Amino acid sequence: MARSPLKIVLTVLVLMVAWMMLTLRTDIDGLVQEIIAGALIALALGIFLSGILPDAGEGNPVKRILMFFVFLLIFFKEMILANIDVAFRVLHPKMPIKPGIVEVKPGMKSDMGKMILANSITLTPGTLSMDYIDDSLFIHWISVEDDPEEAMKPLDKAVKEVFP
Amino acid sequence: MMERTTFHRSLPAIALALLFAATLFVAFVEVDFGEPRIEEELPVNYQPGEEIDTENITTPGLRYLANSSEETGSANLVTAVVVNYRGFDTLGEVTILFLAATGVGALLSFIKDDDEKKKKKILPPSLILNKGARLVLPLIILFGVYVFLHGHLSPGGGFQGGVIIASGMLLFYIAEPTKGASHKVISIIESTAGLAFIGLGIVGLMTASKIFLANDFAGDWGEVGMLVSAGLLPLIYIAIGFKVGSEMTGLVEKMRGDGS
Amino acid sequence: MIAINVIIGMVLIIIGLSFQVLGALGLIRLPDVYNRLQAATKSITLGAISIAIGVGVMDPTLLTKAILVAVFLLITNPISSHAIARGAYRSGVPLWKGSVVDKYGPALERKEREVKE
Amino acid sequence: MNGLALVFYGGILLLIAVGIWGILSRRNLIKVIMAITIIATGVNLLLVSVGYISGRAAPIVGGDTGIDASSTTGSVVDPIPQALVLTAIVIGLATTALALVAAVGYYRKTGSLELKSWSYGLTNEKEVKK
Amino acid sequence: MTPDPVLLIVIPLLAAFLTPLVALGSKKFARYVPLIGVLAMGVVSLLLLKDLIEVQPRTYGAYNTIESTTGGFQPPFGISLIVTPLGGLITFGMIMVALYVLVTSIQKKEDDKGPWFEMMAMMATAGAVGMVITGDLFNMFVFLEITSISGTILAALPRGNGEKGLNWKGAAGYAVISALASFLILAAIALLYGATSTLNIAQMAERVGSIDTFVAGTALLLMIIGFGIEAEIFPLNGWAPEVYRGSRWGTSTIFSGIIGKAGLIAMLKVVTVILAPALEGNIAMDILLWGGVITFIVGEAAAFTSKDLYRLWGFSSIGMFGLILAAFSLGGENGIYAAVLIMIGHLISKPVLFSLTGAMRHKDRDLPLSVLDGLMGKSRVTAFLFIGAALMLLGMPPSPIFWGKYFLFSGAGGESNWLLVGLLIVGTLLEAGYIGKLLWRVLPKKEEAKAFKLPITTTVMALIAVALGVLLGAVPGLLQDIIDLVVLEFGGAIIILAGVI
Repeated sequence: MARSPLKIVLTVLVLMVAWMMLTLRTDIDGLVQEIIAGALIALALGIFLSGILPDAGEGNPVKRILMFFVFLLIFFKEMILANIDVAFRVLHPKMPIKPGIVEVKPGMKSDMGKMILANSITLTPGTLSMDYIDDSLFIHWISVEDDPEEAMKPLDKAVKEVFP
Repeated sequence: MMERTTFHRSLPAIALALLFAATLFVAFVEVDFGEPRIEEELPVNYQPGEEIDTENITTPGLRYLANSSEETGSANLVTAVVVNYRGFDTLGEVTILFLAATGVGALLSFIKDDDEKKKKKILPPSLILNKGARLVLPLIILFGVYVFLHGHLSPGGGFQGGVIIASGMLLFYIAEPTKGASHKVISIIESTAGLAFIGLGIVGLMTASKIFLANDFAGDWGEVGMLVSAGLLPLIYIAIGFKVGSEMTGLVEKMRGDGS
Repeated sequence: MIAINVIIGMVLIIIGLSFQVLGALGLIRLPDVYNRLQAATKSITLGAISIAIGVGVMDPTLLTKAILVAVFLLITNPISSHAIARGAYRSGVPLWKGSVVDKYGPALERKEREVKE
Repeated sequence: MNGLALVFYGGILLLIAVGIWGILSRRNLIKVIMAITIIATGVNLLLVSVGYISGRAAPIVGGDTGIDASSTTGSVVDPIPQALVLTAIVIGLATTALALVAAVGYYRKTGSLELKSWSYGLTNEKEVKK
Repeated sequence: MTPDPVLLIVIPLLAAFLTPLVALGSKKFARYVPLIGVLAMGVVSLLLLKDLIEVQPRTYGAYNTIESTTGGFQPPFGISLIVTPLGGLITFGMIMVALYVLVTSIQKKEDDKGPWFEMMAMMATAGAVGMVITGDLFNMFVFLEITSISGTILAALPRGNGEKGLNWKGAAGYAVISALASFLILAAIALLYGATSTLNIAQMAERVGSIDTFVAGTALLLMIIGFGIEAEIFPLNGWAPEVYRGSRWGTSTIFSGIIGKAGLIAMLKVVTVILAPALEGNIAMDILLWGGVITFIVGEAAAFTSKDLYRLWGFSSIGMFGLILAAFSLGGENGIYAAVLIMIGHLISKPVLFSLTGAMRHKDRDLPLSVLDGLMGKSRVTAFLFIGAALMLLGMPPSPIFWGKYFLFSGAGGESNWLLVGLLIVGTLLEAGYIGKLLWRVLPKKEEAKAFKLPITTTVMALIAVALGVLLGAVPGLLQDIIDLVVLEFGGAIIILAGVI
């Protein structure tokens, strides 16, 4: 949980963007006031709270930010597929389900990566992450296949690129 | 069997409660729902936007509507009422919360003493919840700050913002049962914010009007609708935000410490 | 003439609502807590995001706030359903009898024994 | 009186009646505290509905409501009850927190949550033993 | 120089916010912060009282008031504080009771882990003062809550080691019942606001004449139940004996001398100024009168049968509240004189009795009457103070209560209200019965008595109080000026009443 300068800068930037999204307005005077206030608050919060943020791993920041958008694309595609999948299972008269809890070993080391992976798994077809025990992720799967690792591959890889 | 006896015992209670509610209902029927009762002093056929003579208005609600923007500089009239017209009430309200938080801490210290502490060894908190809470905590606090800083412009204010911050801290406490802000820091923020509120009130006693909690700078700083406007109002709401945030956090923190 | 953004917004809201309905249906039809959470989480998250964005599109001044709401939902919804699932499992809610495999139970027991010692 | 008033006042006063019934007939402290919070909710709703004016906007100038500062009169609701409710909610919260702490203390000392004996001092009843 | 009445509220709030800060540094020193706060309040209220009698030019009506507005808006748009003669007098009396409690408990044995008792005692006083002097109905509710929340905390602080948990029982009961009271009052405020669209008490009094009788009657019912709970009026006082029995003597003193009194004055203010004019005839005042008399009889009867000393004093306080309420609602010159004098006598004698009782035992047990056996042999000073205060409470001359009862009987007799006179005699006889019983026990007994030492602060403060009581009882003319002003104040309210009829 080191407080590297880069981390503080990124935190402040993200908070600043969030502040501007909350307070966006059209008149210049008001906008300037909001920007100044937002900068001060984001700076203070970033310095105080960047220590508690989860560890995001090491790597080239520019590349990681680009990969983040790639991950988002994959993620949204999977999420929409997931919903169609749910619709299919729920509306199907026989309810084709074969549930169970399986174990996978994700490839990334950083806490942030593990958390994001678990969250995205919850939102992708047929899966719900239950818990991490000693680096292995337990997933409730609505129709268990033979090799869970194989099915997780694309998401795991995308997340690992961003948060190694 | 049990159910039956309780039901019999509570029959008089039901009757009394219904009688009470019926009395209140008949009384409230006189207070027509949805009627513009505060506008009795307006001229007949009044249209919104028309000039009115505020000198002759004696109903507080109506006069606040007519004059609030000039007098307090606040775009949110509820905030104008809470912090300015009825600021004294709000001071009392903050004190009540302060007393409750202090009292809960003081009383729990008596309860805890008599308790043999049985610390059960439990599994560490889930990694996903823990890291997720850490990730969203700055965002929640930012949102809380946004709400209390814009109390004079949009719905919300010091109380709401403070409660949002405290709920963020509650999330953090759930995710990290053993860590958290220290008692001392919370207590210092709490007291300082309270003193700041009274200090802002005393500013009124010092400046032009010589009246406690007067907002003498209402028109001087900024126009209505700007972040910097409404004189001392946002400053008071910032103090309230800090105070409520720290008090609610303290309340949660103290109750958590008891383990019951 | 209805503006184009209003139509898009309406469509998004309708899509969101239909996903919400599907989620609710899943909540009723599926057999146990974990399966129900699966359906509920996915549909409710996407449905809510879709409604939020739809509102943002209809009234562009709210768009940035709507996006912020969507981001918040994306982070917090899966976390909370994970917490419910974990809590349910640890307080002894059984899996559906048609479940084929449960690797979590043994691992959890092993871990608890480790912690106690 | 119109139908809306019936729904509002009737529902709210039913809420208050439920709370009063709870206080009168329950002896368990936690249930009594729950009844108190129900009454608090009812009274707060009552206060808000007293200030409501049908068809009017929230009392905020500019921004999302788009109401001009000069034409608030006649187009927004009465702001005073909303301010009062803010205070009343906080007070209800403080009261509940303290009552709960007292209940916890009582439970720890006597092992019971029953408020059995309000004797007016005419009898010296025995305390519940732990 | 007239101080701003708002200082009466601002000073304790400042002290309260400072106390935890100081406690972080030194817990011992933090206990003095509330004491200093109350002392400053006492000075302010003394100056106000002095101005009420002498300096302040007459602003409106026939009597003096000192007003203060907050927030920079004139009433009814801002919240104002109005110190009337009765308010000024009661404010001063309540602050003196708080001072007595705080000074006396400096040498205390309870382990508090912090200055919480002192802080809450001060805040209860501040809330009570606010209730008495505020000119705004909702503001009164806020102060009522400050009082009842600090009252709950005070009631829950254990006596000694708190082994039987009586304190929690009393506190839990009080918390629940006072919450119910405050929400009933809030409902009444909602009703009155809906009917008059204002919260300022004076403005509401002007407008209330035109509202529906049923609305006014319901508001009256809610207000009497709500404030009656705080003022321990029968049958709304089920919580009170438990609080008196389980808490410390300081808490009991504050409940009987400050919180209950404030509830009583607030009820009188609301009923006489706002609600009585809206109802026909004298209904509102009659309800209060008979409620007060019944409370007096029930309270004294319960005290007569009580076997626990703390509870006995609690019931006797309840009886006194009834008597004061009855005297106020009887009205007229005699009634007001009686009410003010009885109130002063009660404010002086009860703290002495509670503090002496508290010094006898600190543990969390019931205190049987037998602790008094042979007190004369154990400690002469304690016994004399005890006898003095008890006789003063009963109304043995020289005592303000003697004069109070004299005026009360002449008032009731003057209106040929013989039922009232009879009931008052019954109550007084009951009172004489239990006080005689106690005094009989105090007399020296043959059995060997263990020496008993009274803490020095208690001795000094009790001596001062008893001396003051004797002085005021012997020369009641000292109070003439202020009571005349109170009579004018209530005469004003009655004139409004007559105007509507």
